[in-house]
Amino acid sequence: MRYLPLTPADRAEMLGTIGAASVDDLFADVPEEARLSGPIEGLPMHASEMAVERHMTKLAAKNLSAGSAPFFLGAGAYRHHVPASVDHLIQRGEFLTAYTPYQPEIAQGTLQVLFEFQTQVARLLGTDIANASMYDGSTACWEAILMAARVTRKGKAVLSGGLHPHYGEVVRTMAKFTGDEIHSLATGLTAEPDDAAVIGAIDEATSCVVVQYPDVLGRIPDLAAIAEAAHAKGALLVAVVTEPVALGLIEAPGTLGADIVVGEGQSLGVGLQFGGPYLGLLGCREKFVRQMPGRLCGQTVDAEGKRGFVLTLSTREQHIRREKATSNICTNSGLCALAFSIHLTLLGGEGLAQLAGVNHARAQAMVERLTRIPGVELLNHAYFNEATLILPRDARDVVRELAEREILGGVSLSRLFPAAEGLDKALLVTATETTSLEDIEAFATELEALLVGVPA
Amino acid sequence: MRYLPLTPADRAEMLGTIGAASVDDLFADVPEEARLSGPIEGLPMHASEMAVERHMTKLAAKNLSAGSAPFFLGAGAYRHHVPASVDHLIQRGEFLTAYTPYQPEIAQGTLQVLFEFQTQVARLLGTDIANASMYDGSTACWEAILMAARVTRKGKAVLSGGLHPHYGEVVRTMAKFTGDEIHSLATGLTAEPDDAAVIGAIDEATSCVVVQYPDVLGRIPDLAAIAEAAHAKGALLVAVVTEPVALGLIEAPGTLGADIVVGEGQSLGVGLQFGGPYLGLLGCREKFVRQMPGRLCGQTVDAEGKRGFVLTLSTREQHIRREKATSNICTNSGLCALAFSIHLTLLGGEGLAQLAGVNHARAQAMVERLTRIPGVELLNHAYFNEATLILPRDARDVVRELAEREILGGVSLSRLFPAAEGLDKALLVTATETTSLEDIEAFATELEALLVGVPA
Amino acid sequence: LEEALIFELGAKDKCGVDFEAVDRAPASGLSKFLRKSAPDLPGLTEPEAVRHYTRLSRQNYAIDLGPFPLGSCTMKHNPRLNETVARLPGFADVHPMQPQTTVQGALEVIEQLADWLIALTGMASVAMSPKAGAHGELCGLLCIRAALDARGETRDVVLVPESAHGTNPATAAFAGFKVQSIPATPDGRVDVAALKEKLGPNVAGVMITNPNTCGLFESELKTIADAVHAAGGYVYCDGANFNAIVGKVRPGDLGVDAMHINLHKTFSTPHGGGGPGAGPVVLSAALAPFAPLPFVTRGADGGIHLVEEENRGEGHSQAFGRMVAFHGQMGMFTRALTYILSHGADGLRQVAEDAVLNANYVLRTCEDVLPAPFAKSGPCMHEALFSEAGLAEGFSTLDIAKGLIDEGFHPMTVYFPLVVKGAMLIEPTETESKAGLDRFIASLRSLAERAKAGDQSLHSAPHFAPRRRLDETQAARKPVLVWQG
Amino acid sequence: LEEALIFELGAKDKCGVDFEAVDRAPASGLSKFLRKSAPDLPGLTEPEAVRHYTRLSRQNYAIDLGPFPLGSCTMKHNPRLNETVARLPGFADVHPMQPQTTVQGALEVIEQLADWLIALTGMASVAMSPKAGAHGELCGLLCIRAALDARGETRDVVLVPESAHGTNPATAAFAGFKVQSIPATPDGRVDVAALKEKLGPNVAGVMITNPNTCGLFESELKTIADAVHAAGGYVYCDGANFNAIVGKVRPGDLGVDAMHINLHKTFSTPHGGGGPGAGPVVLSAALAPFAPLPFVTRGADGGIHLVEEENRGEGHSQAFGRMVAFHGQMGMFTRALTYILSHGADGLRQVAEDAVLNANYVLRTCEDVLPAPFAKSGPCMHEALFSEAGLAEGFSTLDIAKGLIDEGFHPMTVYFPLVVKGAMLIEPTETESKAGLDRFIASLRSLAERAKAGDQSLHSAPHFAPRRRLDETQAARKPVLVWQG
Repeated sequence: MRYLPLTPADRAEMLGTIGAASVDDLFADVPEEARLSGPIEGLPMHASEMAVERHMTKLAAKNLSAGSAPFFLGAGAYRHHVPASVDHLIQRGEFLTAYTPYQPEIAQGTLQVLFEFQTQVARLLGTDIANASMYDGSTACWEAILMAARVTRKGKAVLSGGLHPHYGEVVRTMAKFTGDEIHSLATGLTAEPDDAAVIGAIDEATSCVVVQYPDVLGRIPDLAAIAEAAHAKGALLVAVVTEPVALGLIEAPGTLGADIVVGEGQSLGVGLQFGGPYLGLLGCREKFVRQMPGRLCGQTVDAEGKRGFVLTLSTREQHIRREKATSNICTNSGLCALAFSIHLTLLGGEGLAQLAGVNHARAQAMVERLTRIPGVELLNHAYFNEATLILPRDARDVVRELAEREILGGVSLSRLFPAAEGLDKALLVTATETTSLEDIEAFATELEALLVGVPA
Repeated sequence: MRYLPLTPADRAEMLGTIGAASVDDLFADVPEEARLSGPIEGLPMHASEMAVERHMTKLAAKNLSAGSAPFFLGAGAYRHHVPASVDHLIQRGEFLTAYTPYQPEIAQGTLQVLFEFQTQVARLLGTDIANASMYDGSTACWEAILMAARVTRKGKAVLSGGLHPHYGEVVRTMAKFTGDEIHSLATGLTAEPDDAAVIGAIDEATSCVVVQYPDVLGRIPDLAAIAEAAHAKGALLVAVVTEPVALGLIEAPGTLGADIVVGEGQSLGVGLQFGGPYLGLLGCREKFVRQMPGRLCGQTVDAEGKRGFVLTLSTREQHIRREKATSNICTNSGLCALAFSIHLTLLGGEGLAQLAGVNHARAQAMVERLTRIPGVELLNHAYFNEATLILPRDARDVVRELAEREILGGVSLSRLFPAAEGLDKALLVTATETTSLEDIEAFATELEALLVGVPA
Repeated sequence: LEEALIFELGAKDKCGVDFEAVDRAPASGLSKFLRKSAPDLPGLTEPEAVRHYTRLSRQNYAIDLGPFPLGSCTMKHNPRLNETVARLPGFADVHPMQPQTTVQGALEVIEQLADWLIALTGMASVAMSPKAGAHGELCGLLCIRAALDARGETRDVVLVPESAHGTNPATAAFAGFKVQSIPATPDGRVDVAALKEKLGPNVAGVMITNPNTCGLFESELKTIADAVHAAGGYVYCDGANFNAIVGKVRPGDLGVDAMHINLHKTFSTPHGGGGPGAGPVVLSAALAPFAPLPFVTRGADGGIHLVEEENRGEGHSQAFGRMVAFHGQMGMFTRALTYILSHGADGLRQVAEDAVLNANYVLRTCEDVLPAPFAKSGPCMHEALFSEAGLAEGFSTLDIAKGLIDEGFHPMTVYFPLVVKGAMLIEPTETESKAGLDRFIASLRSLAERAKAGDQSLHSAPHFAPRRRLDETQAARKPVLVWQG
Repeated sequence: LEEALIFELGAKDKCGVDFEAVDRAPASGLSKFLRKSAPDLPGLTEPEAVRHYTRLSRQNYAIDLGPFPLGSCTMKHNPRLNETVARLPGFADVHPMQPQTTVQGALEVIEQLADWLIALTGMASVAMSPKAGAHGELCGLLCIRAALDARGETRDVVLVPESAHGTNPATAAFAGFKVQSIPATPDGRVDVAALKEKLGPNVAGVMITNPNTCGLFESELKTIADAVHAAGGYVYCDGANFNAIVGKVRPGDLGVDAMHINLHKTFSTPHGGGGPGAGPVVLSAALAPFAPLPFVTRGADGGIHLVEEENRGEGHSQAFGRMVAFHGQMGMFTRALTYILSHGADGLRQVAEDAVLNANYVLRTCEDVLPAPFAKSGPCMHEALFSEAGLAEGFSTLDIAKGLIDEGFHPMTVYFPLVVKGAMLIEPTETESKAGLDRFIASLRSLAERAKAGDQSLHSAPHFAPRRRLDETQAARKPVLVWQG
């Protein structure tokens, strides 16, 4: 086996040193009846690198990859161009195969990256501080609700109907067990987001309102107004950003008054990967620092007075505090955070603004072209890089039929919200800088063929 | 531009420091009439990474890559499976972007690799010593002939008809200008290589005989006999190995009496790459060391007595010796040598023997299957992983027709030797560990269809 | 080894990315949302960025540089083939909500990995979506809650041994349980009698780590499981140490109801400086119906289907909900499956054997210089536990740990498990060579001798790392979490 | 920083590769050739190999770690996109002798790169196959020999300036010419009068580097070229420094007949610790017919065709032969073309401007502490030349160079060109930032001051490198070129 350095001679010598007759002696504490006498039956034996690569390549080839077809999906996972240097750098063994930086003297590389990451995230989200990343946006969203409850000592969260339905499901699932109260607003096909309903749902028992920005239909809520209403009732505004590239063009949630901002960082550096691993972003006001979940990196000095970085405030965490921890989380999304940070460093502020501009321009081109098709209408009043279209037919069917024509034509709202009614004809479509005008034209041509019968 | 760190403000400040009004002032020594006033016309302007990647990906997609079709080419360039760790390691910036190790204190990584490489190559070829690699096998072959002339002070080289015709062309091209005498033997379709003709061509004026092992038709010459005959006339035997994997199974040329062994190292670590960059191997007897061409790495100690490595014997080289150098060569194939060395380290001696065994077994399977087709005959008495078949039709046509059916079915001898006669029906076919039995069956099926009209 | 921060190196208007020109204004609807100026984020051109991160990386220790003898954390070699495979466009560049007909290969990866995990553990089912080990623990406990709910019971206590990972009690609390602690016996295992005493109608279940964090196999796990089941509870097994027994023992044969598997520990996905992890949870037949959405099933048509909210009604109505936005850690699944296929059933068995052999080799070659409290309990599994007892006055586990840094090694796990004072938990893993172990053992023995002899220079170790000991107290007292300019 | 050799770490029967089982004996014909035992080569498993090479790599300095201010050697940033592109299977996994219909994309890469090189240099043609700069020089000189042969002339002298790279005279000799040296003027350029004096019926041509190795533009190159042509000779230009003028000046406009282009210097292909290089040679109309095989042409059918031995008869009979087995350095072509397309005509011009700006910045900020012999000759091009004159007794260029290592930089090019005593030739390249240059300048100035003040510690530099000064004399006196056991 190419990964196992012990030779048969090594094994024999080591058993001799140990004083064991065979390796099975070392498993003596396993009850006889639980010990398998040989390899588990029915499974294949070891295989060469070439054979494994072939097998996996065949499986990969069964997927229609986003880069090989006109592609218009978003809904919480975005296809962006990641510079080649990002993947090159995260594959350096010193990053890829490093441990959690509990021994800071020999982990300053990872630690400085996390400190830079925290600062980048805080500036991007418009918050005072940020943590070193979490599992993904959906779990960060739940953690933010728990955190708001700790801060406000209240237990009711109001979820906007514009929140990604998977995020809502995660929250409701967890709350079912913790007993937190979740007030979920309905999702409706209106040109404007449900700001008014959110504001109307806030009461004195409300710990927080959770509002996605832009929302899952691509609409953009007025965070400042919601923040004001929430704060008036002693509640926090938790803003959720699933597309951080948007923040290159529209104002940061923290700047608009959000108290906690969580997000999905996948857009920068990480890639689609069929949904994971991604990385959760979480930033907040400085005064909440000791209620934050997740890993934090802080600046300090070493014994010679040199600047250095360490994991800090670990008294909030499970390995110190056990059942009293702020969260059971034990990891962050370290390597994804590194990729995010490198990508954002390559962009810089002006670059992010430019990237956002290209995204928006492509989305405009997409919307303009698609709404030229008879019967196709734009729902949104405002949008960044994704928007909701109303089709003359069931959108699920259209998506399926488009896939047969090798067009990955967006996400139907009825797939996102299977229990909701009245969303059948709504299609969420997304464009990014990776969307070419040819892609848009191909999409429009096929969509038109499906909708109005023009031969493709 | 993403690769240019100077900002407009930097440029202005630096021009101020320099005391120049504009950057054009710095080009003042270029005659006015030779200065272009703007970007060269008719060429595109800078492009995003994404756009360039798309362009290049489109070009790449116009090629039928070896991995995407049954593939049977060899003839001096072999498709082997390179472990993923090899490419991962050679992409480390410290290897990829390092300079020639002229400053040994900060280049011990590259230098130790070269020292290990030299030792591996010498052991593989069966020679006392080896250099740190050259451009490729064909140029190494010419350098060996020059070296033999320096050692023997004679100027006539005899080339076996089994030498790769490109190598022969390189030698004849260069000799035309240097005035060395080259006696090239004809290439004929015999089951045995032309050992007898080689031996017969040696005279007192002969500096060396150049014999490929296995030869370009896949036959295996009797190096020991040729060495004996050469040495009897004061000539050297230069053995040429285009497929180093063969040396896992058959005896090393140096062990059989070759005085200089050159080779193409591409098979290990490097990949096909449409012909380059590859790496030339050159090993020889220790007593010839000061007549060697190319870079050499040697062991020494540092000021504290620690073992270390340096480039050495550079008094043979152009940067010291200028017009009196043993060669004008200024580089080696450093990164390819690294890849070769890592791959060989992953294999080890027993692994190389195993790999060679798999190659030979696949070639046997290929030969057995293809010669079951009526009219197809094996030429060779012995072969390693490639062999010459005699077809009932013109082999060039067959190769072309196979390509139309997406089978890369070997190299016709008439493409290799366009000037020779009587080779029209000969086809050189190769199998390696990457050749599956399904590939062989697909090849045989299509070949049979072409040759005897069985429907594919 | 100094490297400035990007905030000191970069500029907002520097950029390492070029864009295609766009000359259209934002759509009118967006105008009131536009930010006044670009975000205040430093940019670097590519040459500067490559240099910054390359230089930073060199301040890290990593598996590619040397061993991490971290008990219970299992830092093993990360095969490079796994990285290559994970980057195939068919895996790396597919969207989680593409039509299912266009992602059959991705679903098949999940199915194949699930099949292997089920076969290797002898369990009925597996929930693939948890994002990390602790998330898997949570998933397992929520399955237990859901099963209890289905039975109409409200048991609210979970029993956790003293020696457990911190995530166990934290997760139990996070899932809404009360935690009660179970002591260890003097030989380093769960006190079965004490455990049985606590069983009762309030006990939802127990969380047991096996092999446990003292490096021992819990020989009586089956007995415990039978007792827990008889009392109406469930058995959660912390699978952090599954690498010690993979291919040799199936937890399902020992009565386990749920166990998470840290893919990076047992199946070599990269640790990445702290994540991302992946924590699939295998489930017994009793808990399988409660597994969260989404999951994959193979239909009668041979196609693989996702079960999500919309089709949970079709026989999956007991699924307890959803834990993550999409399907889990696909990028880790491809790597883990690649690793598993590379080893095969025979190779995985060899993995466990070599991991255990290496640990016993360390135990037996060091127990004369460092007390090994449970060395008499028999062979250890994949990790060897030592204590600081016997070091000179004022010397502790921390000195040995920091001393190892100067010897070129990462420290072992220290001060864990809590049941041993000054614990040093050493796990070599199966990917260390004998020669490498011999070097480590020589260093460890030398440090033990120095600490016994009172060598004061150990107190100031490390001396040869990128940084000397860092002031963690200052960091926590006045946290500086973002760059201050 | 010690790392054992593979011969000390590995074993012949250790292996980091698994094979599919084969159980057939070698074919009978092979039996007499079989070796008695496997080659005596050390093997390592993958974990051991990854660690060995990772650790070794860390003993290297590299562009990814800091600047290489190497005059005439041009170490610039290597974009990572280039590496990604070169590894596309359509480029990396095609065989050089595949049927041409199956490699049209590869041939198109060669054609596109050729078109750019021709456009950027203003020449008639380009020979793509030379494997490195020196090989390109050889190609150019052989074209000249072939052209002279075609004219029936046997001119055997090549004129080479004193300041030339060593490869120039070596190549001329290798191509069968006699070398005559041309002096430099006091302002650092070719002495045109002296050159003209040497012209005559024996002179095949001149080899001139422009910009030259003193970092100056040879303003009279056109004059020289006219004189050489009038005397029946050809002008070879060493293109090592083309990066200083790319997009700004076309050598073809200056009368050059042949010039090699080091793709790594001007077009960023990686240096790789010493290679592989790639040295396409652009040719004037006078030399174009003699370019070696193989090369590509676009046919009337729109397809791209290879011209090789078999079809040279079709209008290419003057091709002088073949220099390499296949088509040249395809892997470098894909990288260079990627770089060129990334920059475009505007970006390449900026490359030259920034390279020259950076060099002049170094020249003008350091000329007060280090003598710059040609600083009065006007602006430098992409490199600045200093001398050791004025250092304290016993201090030399070598001390400054080794001192730079301790400051975290690679030394500059030293003792070259030969026309300046103790030359220090500094080329920052365009991919260094101003902040980075300022740090380098500060270090260089500080070292110059220390060497003037007689700081003895400089003699033993470097102090902070993986090795102290190495004994090169011992290495050469008793060469140890292979491991001795």
